[in-house]
Amino acid sequence: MSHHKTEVRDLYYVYPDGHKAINGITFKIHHGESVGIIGANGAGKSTLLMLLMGVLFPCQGEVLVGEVPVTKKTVPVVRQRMGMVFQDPDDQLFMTTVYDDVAFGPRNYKLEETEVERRVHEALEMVGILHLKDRAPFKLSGGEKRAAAIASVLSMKPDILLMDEPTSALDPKSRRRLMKLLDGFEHTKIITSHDLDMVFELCTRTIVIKNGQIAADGPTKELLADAELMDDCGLEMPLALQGCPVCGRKNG
Amino acid sequence: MSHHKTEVRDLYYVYPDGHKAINGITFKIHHGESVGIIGANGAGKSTLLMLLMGVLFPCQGEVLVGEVPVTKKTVPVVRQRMGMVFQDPDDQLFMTTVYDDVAFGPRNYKLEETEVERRVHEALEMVGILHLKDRAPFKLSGGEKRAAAIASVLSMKPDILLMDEPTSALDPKSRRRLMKLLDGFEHTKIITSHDLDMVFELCTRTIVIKNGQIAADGPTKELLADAELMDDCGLEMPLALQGCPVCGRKNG
Amino acid sequence: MSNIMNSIFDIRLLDDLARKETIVHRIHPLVKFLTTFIYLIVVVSFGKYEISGLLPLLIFPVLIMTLAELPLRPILKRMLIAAPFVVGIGIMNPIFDHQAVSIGGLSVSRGWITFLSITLKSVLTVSAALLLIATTGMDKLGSALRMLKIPRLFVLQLLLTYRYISVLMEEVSRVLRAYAMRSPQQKGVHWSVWGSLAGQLLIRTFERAQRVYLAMRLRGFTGEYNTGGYPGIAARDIAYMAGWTVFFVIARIYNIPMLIGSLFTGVIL
Amino acid sequence: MHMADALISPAVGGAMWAATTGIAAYSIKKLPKEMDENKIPLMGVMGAFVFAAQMINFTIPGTGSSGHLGGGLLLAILLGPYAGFLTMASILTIQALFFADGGLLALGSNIFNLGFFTCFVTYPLIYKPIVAKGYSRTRIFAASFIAAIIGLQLGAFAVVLETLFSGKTELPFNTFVALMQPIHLAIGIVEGLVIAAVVSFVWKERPEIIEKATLGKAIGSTSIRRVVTVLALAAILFGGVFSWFASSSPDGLEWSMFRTAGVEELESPDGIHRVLAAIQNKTSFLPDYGFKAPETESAVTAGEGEEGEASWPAVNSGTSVSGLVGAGFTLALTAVIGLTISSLKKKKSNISA
Ligand SMILES: Nc1ncnc2c1ncn2[C@@H]1O[C@H](COP(=O)(O)OP(=O)(O)OP(=O)(O)O)[C@@H](O)[C@H]1O
Ligand SMILES: Nc1ncnc2c1ncn2[C@@H]1O[C@H](COP(=O)(O)OP(=O)(O)OP(=O)(O)O)[C@@H](O)[C@H]1O
Ligand SMILES: [Mg+2]
Ligand SMILES: [Mg+2]
Repeated sequence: MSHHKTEVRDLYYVYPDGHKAINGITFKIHHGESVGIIGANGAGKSTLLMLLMGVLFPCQGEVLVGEVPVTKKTVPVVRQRMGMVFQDPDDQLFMTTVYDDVAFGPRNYKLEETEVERRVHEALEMVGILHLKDRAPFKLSGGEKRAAAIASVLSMKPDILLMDEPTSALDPKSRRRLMKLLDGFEHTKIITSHDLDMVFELCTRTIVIKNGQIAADGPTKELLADAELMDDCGLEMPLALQGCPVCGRKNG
Repeated sequence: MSHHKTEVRDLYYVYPDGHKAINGITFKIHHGESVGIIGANGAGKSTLLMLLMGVLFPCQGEVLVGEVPVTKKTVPVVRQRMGMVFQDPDDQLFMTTVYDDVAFGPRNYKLEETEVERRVHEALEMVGILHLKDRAPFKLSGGEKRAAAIASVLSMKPDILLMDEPTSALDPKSRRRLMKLLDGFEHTKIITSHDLDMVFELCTRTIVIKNGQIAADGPTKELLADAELMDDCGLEMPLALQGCPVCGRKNG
Repeated sequence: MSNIMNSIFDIRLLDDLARKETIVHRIHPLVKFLTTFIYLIVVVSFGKYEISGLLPLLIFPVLIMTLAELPLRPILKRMLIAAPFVVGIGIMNPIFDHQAVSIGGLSVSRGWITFLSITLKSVLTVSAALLLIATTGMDKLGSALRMLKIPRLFVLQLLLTYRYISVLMEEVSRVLRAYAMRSPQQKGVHWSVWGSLAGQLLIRTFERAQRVYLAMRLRGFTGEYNTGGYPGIAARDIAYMAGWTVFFVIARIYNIPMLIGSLFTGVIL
Repeated sequence: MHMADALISPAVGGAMWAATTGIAAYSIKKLPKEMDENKIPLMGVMGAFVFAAQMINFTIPGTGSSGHLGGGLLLAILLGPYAGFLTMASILTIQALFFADGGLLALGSNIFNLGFFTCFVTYPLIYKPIVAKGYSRTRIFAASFIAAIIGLQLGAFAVVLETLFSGKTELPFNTFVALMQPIHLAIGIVEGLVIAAVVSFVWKERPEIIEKATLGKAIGSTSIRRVVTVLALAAILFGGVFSWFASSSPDGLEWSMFRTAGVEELESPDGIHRVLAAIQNKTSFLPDYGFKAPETESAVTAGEGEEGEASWPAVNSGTSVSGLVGAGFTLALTAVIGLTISSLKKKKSNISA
């Protein structure tokens, strides 16, 4: 299924104020992979996601989504394939009802209203909040908002799901529910997070970013257990891997 | 040191829209204790903190800080003893430099400028950001902002530190640094969080809230290891206690 | 502070009420909107010495409130809060207009009549606006505006403002809370902090707006605001509007209480 | 200083609605096409910001005075006059609906009073010329401060005019002006200082937000001709009306205004009362009371209005008695209808439950 491949070739990005946020990144993500992108605050994770989505355009290098290079021209097509879930769901839920929010994307692609309705129902059911469809987003709880934000992206039937810190501010149960939901999504997933335990459970592959460059790229289980690498990149091993109070093991 | 005791007696709070957020809570926190307040989204943790700080006033019951009941009249005195760190440091830093922000509280208490300066330096040193004192707070990174927010509260020399979700959005290293910092603070600490691993490491005592009532109150190590209790309250055991990849232990 | 909290409750309350399912809620939003407008025009067209003629018009809010099963208390509370300016202006009348009028043998200053008339009009107009939103909701009202051919740019912008009001009010109230925490015994924000406090809030808002725009663009937004189809106007909607309009016009032309009163006094005397 | 529905007459309300709609339509047309899509969220979210920020209480210590953030000018500075005006319109619409500030009929006037003067008078004529020479702290401060104060003064004066033209309340013009203008000067000074502080801060930290909005293509260059047109309009509106008032005798001001405008008579029950007196006499079961027909004002001349005025208090007591009885009966009937329906509803829901 090479048409869903996401590829980044020698990417550089400099913010207008001169800050070099991405300094030569190259990787290839295949269809169905779930990839965690981790790194310290300010490493460049969010910037990388924006380059993938065609929100920003690289100063050098290119991004290819299913063989199509992401340029100003191809962006509308590429975006239909990619869905991005923001860190703050309030930024993403801008309509007055959950239904309208989830229908926003499909309507913009000029689908029939019956098809729109089908998709909205499907998406809301998938995240388990069909009963909230007529509610106003500002009255939802944090977890419900997050679910609605995901539904608003799922209704566009993306092949690739990008998420920026999806578990922040959720209580442990809601976090678990979200992780289960994401686990069930069979397309490509690219997730950035400081919740390394979530990355550990959800992603088979991890890319570690440091100062806008790739510090490591490989199987999650290996990278996250590498205490030295983690420490070097301003990170820490997932808590589940750290000292076990039963067997007394310390630091992996 | 009974004068730093914080006591809550049969507290009830109903939001003006009729939502019963706190339904009969009673506890006593002694000087120097570090207490975690945990519970699912919407359990009433933030509401409880606001009642302690005299931001909200109870509909029934009372809050006593060092034998003084918190009322509209006593609030200025009580607040000098309590420092609250908000979930989003952006809400808390409103001056143009870190120095001014940290000096804001002491200046309002009409202290001598030399004393103000002493306090500011002390507070900034304590959180390790003295070098940032002339920077604009809104241009700092997430972790630095959090530290500045804590310093702005420490400069008021509180006997009791209240924090609402202090570790959210921090990368693992910054989170660890913050935890070390809090561990060094010898006065009373009351912390609400969904980061149960942080509570596990930092608090000796935990109060579990469910639907505005106390579901459990006791030593952290016992409560957080009680899988049934955690599950019942929309929580989960800390990740460090869940399945250890080395000894293969499952669920505590 | 409590002011902001109350405003958040008000918006939430009205939003909740608008999601009820009653006969009134089911009436077409455009029809409700137009009916309210006709009502308002009729109410304000009464002169400044009018009281009795206005009374029959009370039936409109009363009927809507009962049929839509709306709670009386919060709506009354809102009306009182809205009153100060109107009362402030109204109360000038007894001062400037002393001419005495005799009503039922009692001598009353004409200014007081004007004052009463203004107060009554205030009650009627304020309740009409609140009831419109409490039985329609902002989203449906938006679609009514679209049907009136109000440009979509304006409607979308209006809905966005509505959507983000509660987000930003909560943000503002958190900032004020943090401020109050470190400045006991201050009623408001000290001038030395005006610029940085409000300015930082503004910059954050600006950044949020950019993220919102980004989120919209990522979902295919190109400046077009696509809504679903509009519900059609049914016979019952037309009947609703026609019924009320006829009543309003009758109430405007004939002083109903006076008719009733004359009938009564005529019978009794 | 929201104009309220209860104080406005249909004629004034309608006229202001027309004016506001016209300006709004013009503004929408002027918003450059390619800027639309990114401005919409900015307008929406900024509108919400102004709404929320208006609840912050800014105080000047020691003086007891405090103020709030004024919306119109700030929005014009941030978004340009066209987007600023439209945003102000939606803020006021929401306030009218949810907070009963003003009202739906008075909405046109409120948008005009708070949006037009700031976005289309003080912004282009005061703020822009001052900062046109280049941005500096002092210029930004002076520009926003002066523009805010004058904008509010104009708005307050418009409220006075609209209220008087509506004729729903009895306030001599000079008293009203003497009351409104100084109060709004005090409010305006604090408001001006707040706006100046905010704009200066934002300019210092994120200059592009302030500079782009004012100089960017989004607004288009304000041609000299347009400035002159706006100036002339404002001059006619205010200079003209104001000097005309000033030249009349103070006491007679109000009544002469009503007579000239023909607004008061339009609604005045007294004039109509006389006109319809003859008809009433034929309807015997309605002793001595007039139906009021709203559309008969053409028959009423100014002189009759004056006379009607004088004859008003002479309404005979029999009429008032039937009025009072009828009023009581109407109220009782209304209450009975309300109570019956709600108790029926309760019963129904009890049965179904
Ligand atoms: N608009 C901007 N202009 C200039 N520099 C920017 C801008 N946005 C981000 N940066 C800088 O680029 C770098 C990368 O930022 P980015 O937001 O991608 O980090 P991140 O890895 O997502 O961090 P976090 O974990 O805190 O979300 C940071 O140093 C940041 O300060
Ligand atoms: N201003 C408000 N008006 C009405 N209800 C409110 C308000 N603030 C909070 N609530 C409700 O009170 C309950 C407790 O809220 P609170 O914010 O204390 O929860 P919390 O435990 O802090 O949750 P979280 O973990 O999500 O921060 C929730 O059900 C919430 O919806
Ligand atoms: Mg990021
Ligand atoms: Mg909370």
